[in-house]
Amino acid sequence: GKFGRYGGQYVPEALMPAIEELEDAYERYVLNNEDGFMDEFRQRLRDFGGRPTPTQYAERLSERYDRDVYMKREDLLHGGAHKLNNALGQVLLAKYMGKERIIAETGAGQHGTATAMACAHLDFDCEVYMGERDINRQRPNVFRMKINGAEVNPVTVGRGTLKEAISETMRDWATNVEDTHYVIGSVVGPHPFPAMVRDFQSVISEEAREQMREQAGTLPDSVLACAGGGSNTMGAFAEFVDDDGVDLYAVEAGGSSLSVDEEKGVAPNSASLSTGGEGVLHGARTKLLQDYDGQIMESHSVSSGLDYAGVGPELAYLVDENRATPVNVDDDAALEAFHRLSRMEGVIPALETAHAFAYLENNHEDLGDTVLVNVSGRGDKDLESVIEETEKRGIENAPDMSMFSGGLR
Amino acid sequence: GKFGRYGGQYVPEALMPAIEELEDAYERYVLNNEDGFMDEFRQRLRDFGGRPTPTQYAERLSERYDRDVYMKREDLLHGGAHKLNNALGQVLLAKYMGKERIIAETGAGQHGTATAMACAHLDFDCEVYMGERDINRQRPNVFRMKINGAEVNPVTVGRGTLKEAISETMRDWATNVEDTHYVIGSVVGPHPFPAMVRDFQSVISEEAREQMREQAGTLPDSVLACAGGGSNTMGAFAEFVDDDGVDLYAVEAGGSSLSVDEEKGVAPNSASLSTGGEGVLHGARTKLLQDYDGQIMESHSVSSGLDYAGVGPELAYLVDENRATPVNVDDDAALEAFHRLSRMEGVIPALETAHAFAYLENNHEDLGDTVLVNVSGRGDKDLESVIEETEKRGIENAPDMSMFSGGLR
Amino acid sequence: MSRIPEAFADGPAFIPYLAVGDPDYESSIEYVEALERGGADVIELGLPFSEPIAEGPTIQNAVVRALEGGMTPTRFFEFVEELDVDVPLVCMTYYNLIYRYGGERAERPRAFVEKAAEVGLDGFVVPDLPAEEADPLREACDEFDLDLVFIVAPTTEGQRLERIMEQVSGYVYVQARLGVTGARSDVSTQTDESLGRLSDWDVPKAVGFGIKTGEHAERIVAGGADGIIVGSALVDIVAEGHENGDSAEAVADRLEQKARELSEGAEKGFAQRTPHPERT
Amino acid sequence: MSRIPEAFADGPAFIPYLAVGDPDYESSIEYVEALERGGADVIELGLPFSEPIAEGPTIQNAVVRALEGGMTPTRFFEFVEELDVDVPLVCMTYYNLIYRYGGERAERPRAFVEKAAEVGLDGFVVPDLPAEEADPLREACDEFDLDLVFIVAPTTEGQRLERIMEQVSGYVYVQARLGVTGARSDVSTQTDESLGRLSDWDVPKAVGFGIKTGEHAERIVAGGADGIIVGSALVDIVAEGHENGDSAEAVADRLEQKARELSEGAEKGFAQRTPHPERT
Repeated sequence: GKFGRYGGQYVPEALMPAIEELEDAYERYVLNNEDGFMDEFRQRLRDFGGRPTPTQYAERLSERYDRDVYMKREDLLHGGAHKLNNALGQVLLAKYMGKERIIAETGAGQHGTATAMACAHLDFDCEVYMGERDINRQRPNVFRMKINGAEVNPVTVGRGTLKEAISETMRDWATNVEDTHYVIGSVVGPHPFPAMVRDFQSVISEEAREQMREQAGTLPDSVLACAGGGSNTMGAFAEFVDDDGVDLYAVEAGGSSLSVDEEKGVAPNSASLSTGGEGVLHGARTKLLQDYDGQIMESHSVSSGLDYAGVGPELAYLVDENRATPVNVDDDAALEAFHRLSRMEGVIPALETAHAFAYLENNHEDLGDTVLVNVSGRGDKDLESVIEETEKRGIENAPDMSMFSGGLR
Repeated sequence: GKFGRYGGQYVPEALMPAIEELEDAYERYVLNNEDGFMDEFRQRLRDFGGRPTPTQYAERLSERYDRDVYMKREDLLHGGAHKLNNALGQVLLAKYMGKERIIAETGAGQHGTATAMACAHLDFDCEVYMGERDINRQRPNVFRMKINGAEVNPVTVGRGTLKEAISETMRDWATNVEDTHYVIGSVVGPHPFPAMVRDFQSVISEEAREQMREQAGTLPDSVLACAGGGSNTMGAFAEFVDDDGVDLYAVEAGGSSLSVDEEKGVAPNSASLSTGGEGVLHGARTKLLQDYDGQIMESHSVSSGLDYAGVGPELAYLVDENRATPVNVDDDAALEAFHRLSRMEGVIPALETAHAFAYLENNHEDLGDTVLVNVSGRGDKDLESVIEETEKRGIENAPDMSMFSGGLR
Repeated sequence: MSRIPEAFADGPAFIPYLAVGDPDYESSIEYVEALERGGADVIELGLPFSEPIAEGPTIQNAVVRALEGGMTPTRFFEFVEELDVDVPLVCMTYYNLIYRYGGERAERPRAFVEKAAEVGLDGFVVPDLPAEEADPLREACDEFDLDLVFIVAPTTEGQRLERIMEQVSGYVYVQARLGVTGARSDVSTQTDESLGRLSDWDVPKAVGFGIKTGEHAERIVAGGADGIIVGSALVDIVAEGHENGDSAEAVADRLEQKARELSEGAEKGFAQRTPHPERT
Repeated sequence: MSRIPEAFADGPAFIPYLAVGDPDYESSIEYVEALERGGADVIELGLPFSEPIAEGPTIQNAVVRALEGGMTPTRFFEFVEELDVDVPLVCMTYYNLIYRYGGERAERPRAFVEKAAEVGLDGFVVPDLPAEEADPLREACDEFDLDLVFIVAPTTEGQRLERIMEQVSGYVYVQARLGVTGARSDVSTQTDESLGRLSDWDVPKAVGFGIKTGEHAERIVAGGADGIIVGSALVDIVAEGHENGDSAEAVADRLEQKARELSEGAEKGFAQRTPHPERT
C-alpha cells in the first residue's frame, strides 16, 4: 500500500474494515481476475464505454510544432472523459462485493456524472457529494447526474470545492460503511484506491502504447497529461513507466500564480506536485498544498477538475524518483490552449485537458520528435466557464463571443 | 438519381454544374475509391471520429421488455451524434474536389457542430446557417461551432428553423458555387446528396450488422431509428434493407398532434413519412408536410433535429415499397423516454433519439425477439429544453428538477 | 397560344416582375397595370411559394407579404383573369405549386398548365426546375401551346447549354451574375460572356438579375440582349410604399415611372448597337 | 509522564471535549477550566485541522470558528501551558498537524510529541491514524511517556482489535455507533456489543459519539464503560452562546452545569453496576 514514502491508509478506524475488505476484493477481482471480473469490466468498457478510444495524429498541431503530435482521445469515452474507466470499474467491483449503495464526490462533475452513469447502467443507488461552488460552476453536470437517477448532495462547508466534498463523502462512508462503497474519483485516498484507480485507468496507456507502435511505429518521446488528483495522469503514464526513453510530464494548474497566501490559507493554483510539501490528507501521505503548520490550503484553478490541494501518492513518488516531471501552466495559457485546440483540430477539450496542450505550446522544443498528449475529456461541460473567463481575461485567440456575453441562455 | 418516383435534382440552374461536378466526384471518390478517398475517410472516422462505435446490449431495457434490446451507440461518435460520419465525408470530398469554402445549414445544431469540427480538422473556412429560433433553442451548439472557428449566420426569415436555414444556404451556394461546397446535413436535397449521405452514414448499419452477428449471434428482428430528414435512419437501415427478415421502423416526431392547421400553415408534428404528401422541396421530390396548394407547412417537434417538413426521398420510397414502416410518437412520450433511458441505462439520449425509445416502450410486443435501436446522438445539447419541457408538461418519470427551474445557470 | 414571340419582334423587350398579391390583391392589380403603361413588353407574375430558394431578401419579403395577404394559386388565376393588360404574361413560380395544383387526384403537372392557358397566361419560368426534370411540364406546355422559359446561369456551359436549348421556348432568361435575385449597383461582366455563349441561339435572350436603372438597361441591351428582366428594383418600390403607407395610386405612379426609365433605357441601348440590327 | 491512568482509578471517568480556540482564545481558556469544575476527569483538547473528516457538523463548525479565531499548533501549546487545570489533558487532532509540526527540517512526528510533553499534555487521540500507520507516533509517545489513545469502532473486529490492543495506552475510545461525531437523542445498542468485545482488555474503555445527557451517561456506564467522552453536546453550548452573543462567563457556567450533569450521570450508572465492581 505504499509508493516509497507515500500512500498508506490514514482513515478513521470505522473505515478500516471496509478498506481491508476492499483491499481483499481488489486483489481477488482486479489483480487475479477472480470470477472473470476483469473480463466483464473490459467488455463493459467496450460496449457501454466505447473503448478502445483512438490515438489520433494531430495534423495541424504537428505542423505548428514541427514534430509529431498524437492525441489519446479519452474525450470520446462515454460521458465525455476518462472518468468512466474508474467509475465503471469500482461500481462493478461494488456489485461483486455485494454492496448496495454507491457514494462519490465530484469536483468538475466529471467523476460524478461517470459514477451516476455507471450506477444507472448497473442498477445501483447513487449519491454524489459536490461543493456548492462547483455545483454553480458545473450546472449541466449536476443536471446530468440527476437525470441518471443520482442524488446530488451540496457541500457548503469551507469554499465548497472538491476538498470539502471528499471530506463529506468520507463522513457518509464512515456512517454507512456496511452496505456502501465509496467510489473515489482519482488516484488518491487510502490504499487500495490509488493502485486500484490507476489499474482501472491504465487502459489508457495500455491502448495508447499499442496504438503508437502501430501508427507511429515508435513509442512517444514524451507523454503529457494534466494532473489534478492525477487519475488521467497515472492512466496515461502507467504502461510507459518502464519505458526509460519516454519522458512523462504531469501538467498542473498554475492558476493565477504559484505563490501562496498563508494568511488567507489560499494557494491561487493547484500545483501540489510542483510546489507542495509532504503531508497526510484524505487517507494518504502525499504532496499537499498546505501552510507552515500543515493546514490544507484552498487551491484554485480555472478548471474545477484540477482544483484540489492534494495529488495521487504514486505521482508524488514518481516525481521524487525523477521518473515524472511536474510542470505547470497558468489559467490564461490554458484558456488559450482551449481555443487553439478547438479551432485547429476540431476537438474541444476540457479545461483540465487544455493545460496539457498549453504546456505543449510553450515547451514543444524540449519534448522530442514524437509527443503523446492525453485528451482527458471534452469541453462541453466548460462552455459557460469559458465564456465568462475568456471575456474577463480578454483571451486573444478566442472567437468573437459577444452574442454570448450573457452566457448560454 | 431516383428512388422510384422520388429524388431528382430540382435546383436553380446556377447550381446544376456544381451538382454535376459533385455527382462526378461522388462516383469517382466515394463509389470507386479513387485516390484512396474511402480509405482515408475510414481512417479519419476511426482516428478523429472514434469509430467503430459499440453495439451495446441494454440489460435493463431487455428485462423491462422481455426481449433482447441492443443499442447502436452513435452518441459516442466525436461531437456526440452520427452527424460526423457525413460531415467528415463531405468536407473531405470537398478537399479532394479542390473547394475552398464550406457552408452548411443546421437545425438542432448537431450537423453544424459536426461540420464545424470537420472543417477545423481539415482546415476549411466554414459558415453555418441556422434559424434564429433554433439558435435560441441550442445555444451551446452555436457556441461550439464558434469555438471551432465557424461563422454562424442567423436566419430570420419565416419561423427561423431548419427549413428556412436550408433555403438560405442554397442561396449562398447559388452565389458562391464556384469555390464553395454545401455540406447538406441529411439524406435530403438534390441527387447525389441523398445517396451520398446515405453511403457516408451506412457505416452505422455496416458495423451494427456485424456486431449483432458477433454479439447476438443473429440479425435483429427490428431496427428502430428516429427520422427527421432521415440520415441516421438511412444509416441504420442501409445494410439491412436486403435482409428480408429485418423490419425497419422510422420513428417520426408526432409532436403535439398529427393534425394540421392549414389556415396558419402549421403542422404540430414532423411526421412527413406518416402523413405527408408527395411534392418537391429543397432539390428533391419526396414526402412533405404541405397544405392543399403545395405551400410548405411549418413543422414542429420538441426536438429541433426532427423539426423538418421534408424527409429523405429514399425513405419515402422504402415506405411506399413497404420495406420500411413509418411510425410516430408524440412529444410527451419522447420526453418520458429521454428520462427512462437516462435513468435505466445511464445513456442520456438526444431528444431525437428518445423518439425511437418511446416507440419501443409502447410497441415492444410487435418488434420480435431482438431489437436494435440506433442511439443517434447524446442529449447534452438538449438539457435546457428538457428542463423547460419536462416542467411545462409535468412529465411523470422525471427526477425532481426544482433546483433547475430557472435553467442551467 | 403564347403571345411572347411578338413581344420581341419590335425591338428590345422590357420584362418587369412583381410578386402577385404584394402587398394585397387590389393594389397588386393596379401595380401590374402600371407596368404596362410604363412600357412593359412582357410581364412576369410571381406566384408566391413559401420556400423561394432562388430569391434574395427583396423578393423573399414580397413573397411573405403576398402570402400573408392570402395569395394562393386559385387566387392567382383569378388575378390573371381580372387583369386588364394587353401584353404576354409569364407565371414565375416554384415547381411544387405547379406539381400540387388540383389536389391529390389531378393529373400533374398538366392541371396547372391547363388552368394557366385558360386564364390567359403565356408561359412559365420555374427557377427550381432544371432541364433534366422539365419533361412533364414541357409536354403539358406543348399541349396547351404555352412557352417554358429556362434560365441560363453564368455557370451553364457545354452540354447543359444544349439540353436547355432543346427545351426552351419564348425566351431564355440570362442570369446576369451568380447569386439570387436582387438589385445591384453594378452589372457583371458575366453578362457579356453569357450572351456570347448564346449568340447562335434562335430564341430571344432576356437578361435579368440586378438590373436597377435605365443606364443598366441601356448598357445590357447595347451589349446584345434582346430584353431585360427587372424584379427587385420594382419590388423595392412596392415595399417602400407599403412601409410608408403610401396610396396604391402613388406607388403605381412610381412603378410606371421606373418602368418607363427602364424601358427607355433599353430602347436607347438598342439604338447604339453596331451594326444596327434589322427589325423584323 | 501521563496522568491518565489515575483518572480512571477512582470510578468512571468523565472526558469532555472542546475545540481549542472556539470561538476565541480567551473564552476557550475559561470554558476548559469550567469543565474541570463540572467534574471532568480527563479533558480532550481539540487542535483544529482544516479537514476534520471524522467530525459531524457541530464540531466542523467549531473548528471553523477556532481557525478563524487564529488558532494554530503554536498557539495551542501556549494555550495548554496557560491552562489552570489539574486533570490529564489529551490532544485530539489529525495526523497532518502532528506530522508537519516544526517545519521541513524537524524530526517527524517526534517534534510535536516532545513539545506536547513539555507543555504538559498527557496523550493523543488521532482519528485519521489507524494502528497500521501509528508506529512512528507510538514510538515518540513511548519516548516521552505519553499515552496514545485509539478508537475502536463498531466495525472493528478480530485481528484489528488485537492490533489496536497492542498499540493503545491511556484508554480506548469506544465509538458508540457508526458515523461522525455529533450528539444524538438515542444511544446505540452497538455500544454494548463493542464493550463486550473489549471485556478482557486491561486498558480503560471510554465510550463516545452521541452522548448528550446525564441519562445517556448513566446508561452507558451502567452497561460497563469505564468512562464517557462527550464533545458535541458541549460544543453546542459554545456555539449557541456565540450566536446569541452571551458573555464567556455565562457560557462557562452552562458548560460547568452540563459537565456536572454528565459527570453525575456517570457516577449514578457506576453505582448501578451488578456485581458492583471493586474500586482499585
